[in-house]
Amino acid sequence: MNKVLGITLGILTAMGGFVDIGDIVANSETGARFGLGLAWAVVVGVIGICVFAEMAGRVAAVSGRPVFDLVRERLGAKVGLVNLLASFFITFLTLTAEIGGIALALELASDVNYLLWIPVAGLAVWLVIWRVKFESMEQIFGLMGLVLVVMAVALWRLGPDWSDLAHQAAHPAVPHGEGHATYAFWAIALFGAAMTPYEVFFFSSGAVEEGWSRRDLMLNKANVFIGFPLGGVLSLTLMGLTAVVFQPAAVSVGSLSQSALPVSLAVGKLGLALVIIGFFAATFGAALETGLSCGYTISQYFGWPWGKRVRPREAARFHLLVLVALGVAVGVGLTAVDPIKVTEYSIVLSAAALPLTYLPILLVANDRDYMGESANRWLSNLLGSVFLVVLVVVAAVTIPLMIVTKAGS
Amino acid sequence: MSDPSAPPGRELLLALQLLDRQIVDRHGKLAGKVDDLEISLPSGGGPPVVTALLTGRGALADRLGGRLGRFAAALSRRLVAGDRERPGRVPVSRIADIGNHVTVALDADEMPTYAVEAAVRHGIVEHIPGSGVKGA
Amino acid sequence: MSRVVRWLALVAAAGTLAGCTRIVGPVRTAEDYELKAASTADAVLSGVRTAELVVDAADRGRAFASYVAVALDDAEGDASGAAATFASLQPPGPSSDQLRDELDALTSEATDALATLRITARRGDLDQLAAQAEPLADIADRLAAFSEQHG
Amino acid sequence: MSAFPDRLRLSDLLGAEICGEDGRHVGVVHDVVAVQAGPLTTGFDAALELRALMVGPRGIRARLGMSPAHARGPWLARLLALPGRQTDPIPWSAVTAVEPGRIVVGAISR
Repeated sequence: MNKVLGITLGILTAMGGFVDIGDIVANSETGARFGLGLAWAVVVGVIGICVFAEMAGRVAAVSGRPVFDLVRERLGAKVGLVNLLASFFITFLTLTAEIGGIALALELASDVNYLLWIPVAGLAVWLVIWRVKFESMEQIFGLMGLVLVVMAVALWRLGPDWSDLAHQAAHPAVPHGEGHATYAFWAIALFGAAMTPYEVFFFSSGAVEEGWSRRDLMLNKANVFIGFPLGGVLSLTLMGLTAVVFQPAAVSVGSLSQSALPVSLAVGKLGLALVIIGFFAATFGAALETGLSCGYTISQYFGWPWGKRVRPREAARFHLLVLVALGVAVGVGLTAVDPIKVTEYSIVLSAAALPLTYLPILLVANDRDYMGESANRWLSNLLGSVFLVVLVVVAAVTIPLMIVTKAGS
Repeated sequence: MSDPSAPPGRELLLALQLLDRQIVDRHGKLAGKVDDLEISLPSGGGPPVVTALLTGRGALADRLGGRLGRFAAALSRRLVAGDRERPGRVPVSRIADIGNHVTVALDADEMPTYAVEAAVRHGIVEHIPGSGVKGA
Repeated sequence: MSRVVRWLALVAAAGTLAGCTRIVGPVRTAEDYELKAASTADAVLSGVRTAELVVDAADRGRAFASYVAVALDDAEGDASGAAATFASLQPPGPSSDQLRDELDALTSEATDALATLRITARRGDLDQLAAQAEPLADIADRLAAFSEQHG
Repeated sequence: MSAFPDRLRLSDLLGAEICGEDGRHVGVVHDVVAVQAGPLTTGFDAALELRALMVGPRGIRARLGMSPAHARGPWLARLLALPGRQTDPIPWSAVTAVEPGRIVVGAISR
């Protein structure tokens, strides 16, 4: 039975990890601004995260060692520590954005100001991390997020000119009035939203939490190649919706309420309710993942007991880390910093920091001592190397682009 | 790590295969990392030997050196009660196996790094209801 | 060793700082000012068009009250935010004052209309929205024309 | 084996400079080879004897304290893992003195 449940790890990782506030914001904004001209960036991001997560999941299953345990070993304590600080900061920034996302989703359903929802969201996320079992956590939020399929229904009902959409996606071009730098910035934002590091911290730690072993390697592939592409399709659907509804009306997207509008127009109240529930589930799932990842990263670097498969009192420092991270994230949220802005920075900085954790995993996945015959074969290494180049280039250009385009404005 | 119970004479690269490895106690509980190794000269002569794993209590901080190290050392001094001069030592004789991680024939709470974990457990975590129960 | 670590930390910090503080360059020339006026018009237009779509959804019974109120509030927030940012800019010379007054009139007309809609929606009177939203179409056209002319 | 401190740490050896008795720079310690001279659990401490020093160029890798150049994987990943050219290991028997940050080795039969 555990194997079937294992599938939900992929679905939650996709739902929570892939479709999170970063994807909702990035795909909504780029759809309204560039139509499907940036769809390719999502596709590249999806392939990238599949390659990365499959390797990390395989390494975790075979060696029982999650990402940050290996980062320290492979890069040494010093570079590992710098890597840890950067990855923790970005994961924490993403956690803050996700909690803002939950609050915004609850605001849509209640018309109660999102600031009031932020502490409630923080407490709810902590309670689930503290009390709910790993597998049931996956199923609840993984499957709840599936209601986002209503977006596909909405796009179909809008009856767009499918050949035009396909043409836009197939022939990406910078629309007039937009700078190339801004176009490149948003390509990186989409790529960063699709390939965020915390997804891999969560996925590889989840594999250890669920006690995967060599027997689960097929499950690992199924999880990766079902979960992440599913998230990618939903992101592209959202991009299509805002392209069809907002781009012709020269509307730029800057709030979660706009992201839900196309579904409301196309499907009505039921659709609107479902998409809001979907936004809530996706951001809540992602908040769980980033909250846990705040604990995973530091605990795995220092070798402290971690994870949900042991009683909370047997992983005291891990749970303290998660509690403090959630508390500070709520504090930052309450400063009324715009959650959409925090999200944009978190996905772009994620893109910049990816090589830090990608390289060690690529090395370990090739280490016969560790992996035996499960080491990378030529295809994983070919794709692995291609994405290594992509990640290093993205990391090099992200910060300068962020400055030049004033974060894509 | 092809064969953990390899006959004596098995070669080991200390930095790659021992340093920074996860330490696991006899019940499989995680118990810190190999932050450094203690090497001594046996009294009876012969080549130096690794006499202990060093873990916790600023062993990592000493090794980092530079500003990062001093910062970490100051942090760990504040966190860790008890004598700070001697880093946590696990004699080599207590090592049960060296594989993907290092298994020691000890209980986690006998480990030097346990002090901080215990402080956080008794100080904070145990006061939160449900800390003793696995997730529902 | 600490040199390399210090360098890495410096780069990360600089990047984050630079990214977070939205470096808004001062507006010097009339030409810059005109471009800024056009982009403000675009932003206010976006808020107005969003409101039109929300009212359309509400009018056709496709959205419930709490969502309509929040969506209209957001649209008003975007529009008035852009207008306020532009208003806070110092026009470089007297030649820009006429431009400023023209846009100022247009944006306040828009934000007033959006405020009315938001107030009505918060009261739950969704059926009155369509009537109150009638002037939006004309305001939108004039904003689009302004943006086209000065963009 | 006169000049050897009675107790030191692996981190003292790693990254230390190796030079000949004439002061000639040979390289930097990348790793230390030890041999399990007896089953680990017999309780006596003489189980892990130092056997040799893995030597490599000074390079970024050593300065960053990254684990040795056993990076395996596609050539690109190995390139980015900054592995240094690995020279032959120096048997521990050739070591004549260990000082803070420096290891002096006698004649090595090369």
